[in-house]
Amino acid sequence: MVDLEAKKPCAGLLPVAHPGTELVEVDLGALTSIAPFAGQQDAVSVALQNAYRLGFPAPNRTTGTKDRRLIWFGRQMVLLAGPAPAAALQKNAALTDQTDAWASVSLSGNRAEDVLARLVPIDLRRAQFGTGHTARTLLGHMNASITRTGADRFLILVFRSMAVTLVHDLNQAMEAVAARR
Amino acid sequence: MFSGLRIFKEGLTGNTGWSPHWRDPAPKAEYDAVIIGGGGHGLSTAYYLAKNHRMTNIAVLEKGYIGSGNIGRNTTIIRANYYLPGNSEFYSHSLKLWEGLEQELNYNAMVSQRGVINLFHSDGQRDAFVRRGNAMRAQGDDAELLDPEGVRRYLPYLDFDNTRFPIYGGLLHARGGTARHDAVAWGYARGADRLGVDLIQNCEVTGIDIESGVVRGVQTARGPIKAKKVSIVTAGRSGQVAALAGLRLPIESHVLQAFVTEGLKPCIDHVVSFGMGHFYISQSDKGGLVFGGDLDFYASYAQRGNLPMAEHVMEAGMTLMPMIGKAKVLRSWGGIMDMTPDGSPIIDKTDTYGLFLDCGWCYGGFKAVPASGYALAHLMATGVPHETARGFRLDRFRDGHGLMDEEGTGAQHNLH
Amino acid sequence: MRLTCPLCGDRDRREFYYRGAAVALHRPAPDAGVAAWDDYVHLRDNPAGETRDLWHHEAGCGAWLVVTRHTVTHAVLEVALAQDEGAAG
Amino acid sequence: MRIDGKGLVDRSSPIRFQFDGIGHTGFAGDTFASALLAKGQRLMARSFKYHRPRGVMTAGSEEPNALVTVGTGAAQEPNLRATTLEIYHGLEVRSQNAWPSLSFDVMAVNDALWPFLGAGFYYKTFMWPRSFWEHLYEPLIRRAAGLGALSGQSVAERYEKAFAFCDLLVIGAGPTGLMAALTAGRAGADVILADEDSLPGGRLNAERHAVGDMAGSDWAAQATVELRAMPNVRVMTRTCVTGAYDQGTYGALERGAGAPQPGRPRETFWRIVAKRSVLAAGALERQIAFADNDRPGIMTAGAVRAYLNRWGVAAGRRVAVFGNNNDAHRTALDLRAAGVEVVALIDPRPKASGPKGDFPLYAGAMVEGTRGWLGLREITVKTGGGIVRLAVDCLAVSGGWNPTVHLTCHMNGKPTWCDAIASFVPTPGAVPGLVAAGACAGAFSTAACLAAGAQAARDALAEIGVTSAPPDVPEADDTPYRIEPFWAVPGAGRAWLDYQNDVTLKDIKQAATENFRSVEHMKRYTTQGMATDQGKNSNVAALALLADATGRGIPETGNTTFRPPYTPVSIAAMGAGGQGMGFAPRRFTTSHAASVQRDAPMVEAGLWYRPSYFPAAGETTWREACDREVRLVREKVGVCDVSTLGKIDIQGPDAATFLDIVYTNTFSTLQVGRVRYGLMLREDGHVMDDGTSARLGETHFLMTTTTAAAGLVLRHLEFVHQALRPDLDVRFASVTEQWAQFAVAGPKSRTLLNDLLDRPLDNETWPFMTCGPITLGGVEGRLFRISFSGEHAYEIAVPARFGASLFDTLVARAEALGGGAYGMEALNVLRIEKGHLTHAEIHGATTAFDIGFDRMVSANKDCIGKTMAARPGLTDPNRQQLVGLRPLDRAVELTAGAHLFDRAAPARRAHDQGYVTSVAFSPTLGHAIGLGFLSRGRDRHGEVVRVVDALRGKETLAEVCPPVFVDPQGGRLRG
Repeated sequence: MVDLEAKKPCAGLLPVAHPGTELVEVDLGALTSIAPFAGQQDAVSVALQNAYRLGFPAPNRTTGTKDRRLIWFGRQMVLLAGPAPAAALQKNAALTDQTDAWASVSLSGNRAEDVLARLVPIDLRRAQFGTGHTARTLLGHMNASITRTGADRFLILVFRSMAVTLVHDLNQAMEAVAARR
Repeated sequence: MFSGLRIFKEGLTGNTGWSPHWRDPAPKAEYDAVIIGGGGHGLSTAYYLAKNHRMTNIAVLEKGYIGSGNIGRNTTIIRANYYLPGNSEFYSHSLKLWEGLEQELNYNAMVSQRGVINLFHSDGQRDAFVRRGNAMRAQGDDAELLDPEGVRRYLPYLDFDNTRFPIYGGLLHARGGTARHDAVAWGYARGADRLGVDLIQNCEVTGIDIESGVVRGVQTARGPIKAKKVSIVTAGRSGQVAALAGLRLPIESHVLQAFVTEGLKPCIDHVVSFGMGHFYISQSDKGGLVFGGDLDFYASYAQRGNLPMAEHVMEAGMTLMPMIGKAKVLRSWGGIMDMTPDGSPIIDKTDTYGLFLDCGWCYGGFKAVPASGYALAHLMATGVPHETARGFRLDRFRDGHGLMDEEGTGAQHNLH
Repeated sequence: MRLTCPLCGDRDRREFYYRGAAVALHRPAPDAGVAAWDDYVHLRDNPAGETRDLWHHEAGCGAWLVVTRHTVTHAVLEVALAQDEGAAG
Repeated sequence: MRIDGKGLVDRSSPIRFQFDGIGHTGFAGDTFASALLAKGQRLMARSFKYHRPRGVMTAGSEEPNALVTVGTGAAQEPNLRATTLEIYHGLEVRSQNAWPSLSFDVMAVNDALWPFLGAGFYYKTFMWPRSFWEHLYEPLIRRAAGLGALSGQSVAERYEKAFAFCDLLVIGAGPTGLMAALTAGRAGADVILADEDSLPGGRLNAERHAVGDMAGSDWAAQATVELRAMPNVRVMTRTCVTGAYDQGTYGALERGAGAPQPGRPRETFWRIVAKRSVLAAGALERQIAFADNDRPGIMTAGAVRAYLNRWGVAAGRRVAVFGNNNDAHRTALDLRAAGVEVVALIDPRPKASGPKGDFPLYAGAMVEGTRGWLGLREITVKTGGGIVRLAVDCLAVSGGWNPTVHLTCHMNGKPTWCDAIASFVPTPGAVPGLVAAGACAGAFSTAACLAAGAQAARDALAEIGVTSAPPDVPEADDTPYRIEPFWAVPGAGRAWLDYQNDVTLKDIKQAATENFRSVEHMKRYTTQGMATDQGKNSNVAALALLADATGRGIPETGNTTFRPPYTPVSIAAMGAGGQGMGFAPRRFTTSHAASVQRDAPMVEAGLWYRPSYFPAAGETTWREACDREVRLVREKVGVCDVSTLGKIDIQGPDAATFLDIVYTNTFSTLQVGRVRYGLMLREDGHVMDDGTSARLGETHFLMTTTTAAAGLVLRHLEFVHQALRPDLDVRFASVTEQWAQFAVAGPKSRTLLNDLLDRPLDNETWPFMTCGPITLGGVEGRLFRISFSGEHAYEIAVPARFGASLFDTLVARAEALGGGAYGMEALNVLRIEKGHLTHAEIHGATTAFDIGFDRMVSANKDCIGKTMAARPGLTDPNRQQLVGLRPLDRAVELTAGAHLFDRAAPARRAHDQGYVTSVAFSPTLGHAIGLGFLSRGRDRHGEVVRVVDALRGKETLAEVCPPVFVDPQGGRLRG
């Protein structure tokens, strides 16, 4: 028998804080990508509604709250964050466990937008990218999922193996922004 | 005749004795051969037709001014470091021609054999470069394998300690180097002109006349011109010109950017290329760092580059040799590259009798200028391919024989 | 250059991978013959003007896109999902 | 000379700085140029070719002469413009391109040799003897050329890049730009106002014009305050928009202000995306060509006014003004008003009537020559009444103003010639979404600029659906700009056009004589316009003079193309983030820390890091460790992290059908719980990648790819699905990162696993090429009985959070069984012994036929690449085919990259038969082995070939053999 110990992607790397911004690792619970099969999106939507009272998010949007959230995750795919996937989803969609595939961090603070403006090639200012908006885009040279979860708070996901680069890039930008005033 | 003595004499007499480097003749009604395109390849073709094959009743038809295409929009590198049969012998020949070019043309094109160093960053890359270096040696060209210490001796300014992809070594090609690109065009132009070739500028070809499968001449902005032989030497516009003859080519046009910095005192003495991202650099005699990277990757005729690729090139420079960081980019430009499915060029006849093609140079066209003209002239004059250019067949893609995919990226035009 | 992804919206060129002419959508039958396959894999119209080509929103939603654009001006005229343009189109 | 009471510098903030070791004091708000001019120092630099003494000519970033070096060590920065370099406490500036000193530069001997150094002289000489070019001429030329020097040290300061988005980008914060930004800002639009200067206002700060009821500079300051207070407006000073790119993208360089500070970026390179933009970049003044017009003290008239009005500095004590337009006349008035002696106002226009002042106006006169080597002493003026010599220390020159059209040309637009201003104006529409307004569009009066800025903003906003109120445009000077083209003073001496590159009118004429008549030819032959100012000061005049020399009009002569960047951009800024590790993301496996702890050297594998080998106590070379690791796998059990291989989850009713399309072999027949090796081709018939795919369920597969090709394969699958077969119902998800996966290989692998797994394995339920779920300690994982090493082996996968823990456990258990961890070196040896392939063999130019896998291309179905793989050239029996190689002398090594020749043939290309792809010392066999490609290789097993590695000076004979060296029947992996 063996007792395996779990380790978080950003263990030992976070949190970090600079004037105006703070970066912490977040535990989103289970992550499951849900890709409805052909013609099944409505059925999946109903199943999601029944299981979690969450609507199937439109492109570039997220639904739900901190504990249970659906994040649009790309073409024909959403990411369920929080609960384990309901069995009812199984027949209408490809479900893939992604719980361990992503490093998840939360960047917050009144300079968070400025920090991300150094790394992300889309307009993340609140007027354009409000709470509940999400995007698949780049952060530096990494593919990322970026979601605004609050007035000055972003949820950022990149591949787990890139956690060191994620923290490095964000930390550098946080320092540079802080040094500006 | 150009010489130091002549400069001295002219200097003493008010520099009043200089004359045009080439004439501006009116087009004749008929030539033995017409070359469409007054770039490096077209001009060298004309020169060698006249010089090697005594064909002097020929014309070069240029849409703009002599040397207005990629001969003036490149990073000026010359080298013979190809490894696949077909390429190997051709570029070897070209380098030999470069080595005697200035004396041949009586024009200082500043051929500078300062050495080309290709860096590698893994065991696998080293093995591939050893394969290449051994092919170069088997061809009779020079190649030397450098270990990291060897690289450090030549290029002490590289970041050996904190770079993303550590330097495992390099392949030194000592006879490679650079040349002053415009002067190559002008030297061939002057040389061809002296041999009687008509260089006709501002003369766009608007049609290619073909009767019963035989080429008869061309229609131009300056009127029709009859010709027994016509060559299309218009890299960057090959598809458009070939379409005038009803040809569809295995070519997609892509922009390749290049950059030059402000003048600096000597700091980079070789041509250096990075193996983990396209980046290559040398320093011009004027002091500017001349560097470039990969294609912009989308089909374009716009002769200008996009920002993401420019940034990528600079990032590569910063990880490899961060001492260049405070050099300032003065100018960027984009050349239009004929990209083929295997990354290698085409010098061949077409199904139309008397119509020839010289195209598909991807981004290796500059170094090929002497040998391309030499080989095309041979083909036009004799009807058979020159021994160094037999591999550049147009039909190799269709039948799969003799593909020269040096990068191993396959039949996607922009990946070479 | 910027492309408007039908799913993600207006995005920087750096998020996209470029493949080549949209001719790749129309794969010949295995027995279509040498010429048809040579056309498909190698030969290109390569217009200096309007063209259709294939891009992948690799750093975005993952959709393959058919982009209609101008190769001289770089004007982007239309962006559509390849899934809607493909075999049917 | 500083004038009391004038200028916008802060006299209460003195600032100490040094130039060539000598201390100076300036004020906050000074540039290096203004501070030195205030001290009466005119000499600041040397020219490029003739090393002529030079002073400051302009007051902006277009400065061609006064280039200096700042800082020492890694912070050394060459080629900074004295005119934009803001002084700060402790600033150390050095002159450049002069030796031994700025005032005595031995290379100035070139100036005496000028008759021999004219346009393109170097194309005509230095050709004999041939070898002298690299060894003598070129080194001499290179040393003499260049401007400042790099330090040779890695950049130590921080640079950064950033993105910004807006409705309206206003480029330039002069009267036009400020008015445009105010108009748009007040309308609520999202605005960025960018200006390269530290102080918004443009020429308003350099002139004495009023705007409304206040001084122009005060109005600019007030407008800036208003703009900064608007939440929808960003005012970006010290930010030069350097390039216009497609779809409203602009590059812009922001300089850090003042002394370098830790953590603070020196420069920021912005990528600004704007729905619309207003170019309000103003205009640049041009010189007039006359003999010796380059001496320190000769400046543009606008610069003289700028130094006077903005910095309170008189550029000389006795100043003459020479200009062909009314604008220049103001210079004399401004100087007089400040109490500076104006020696003469010289206007070549015969009917020029100037302002009345206590200085002589010479109409129809021109400056013919000058004297003063290190600084202007005297000018010679040809007047209607004869030659007049005037003692002056400053000459303000204006040949007219050129609109700053550059950005409008960045997308291949050509500007249009405008006779009224004798210059080029932007061609409307040249950059989609950009409108040029104000001086950069040829409207030169302040009133016209203010009105144009407001209108341009309103028009731009209207296009994107933002309505704005008609702006309240303040009143301002509306004096018409009158000019008669005047390019050069006739005469014999050298008249400079491109100051820095030392291009004179003689050079232009010589180029024309030599038939470099095209403007591009002239530029490239003479280097006119190729200096650091890119011809901003001289191109228009040069092409006017070329037109003259070739008997053409200016429009037919055309112009050269302006390309990005508008002002030079440091590589460190545009390449920010790339230095060191930032060039590409680093990917770490879950076992990384454990490997490092075991002293394993970590090597790059694509973006990943993998352990090379795990040195044991007493081992001094990698080979010792590698050999041991190979043996422990062959004899006991080894553990290797294989998580980096790509893993793609494939689900859907049509998943099996889909795999049959992308793989050459058939997967629809694969049983659930079984694994199959698959080969994937590119459509051109060459091998793309290989790997195993496991059928986890009826409609569920897990595909593995090589580490390097993981992204490429997923993209390919998406392409085949979305573009070619959207009718198939199948979905993909990368799960490379979800699973930590370890190879457990060797005769004791099952023993090891059975100690760990919640349910033990046996050979019947877990034969070779099976897969299934397992649990260990309650953790749900997956097990695959597959083998890259050729041994009885498994790959065990657990969710990545348990990876580190599982690796430790596996290695500890393996060590207890006499085995241990193995790294990439051993992995490579093991696979070569088995003839398994990597990208050394599948390098993109090999076919299934070449590697002996042609029977894996199913005859019963189509697949990607099948048709093209059947081309005659790809199935030619003479192709190079995969073989094994064994050195005849078992004691020698083989080297990868060596080429193969017939035993008796010379090692020349014509006889080249192939090459070695992979080599290893096989501890199992006790000698070197290799894989390679050899022409007709499969038919030549048993033959002896010559293996030549000329690069390493090695050569040996080797026997050709099948490419499987160990256990060709595969008994070990099934046992």
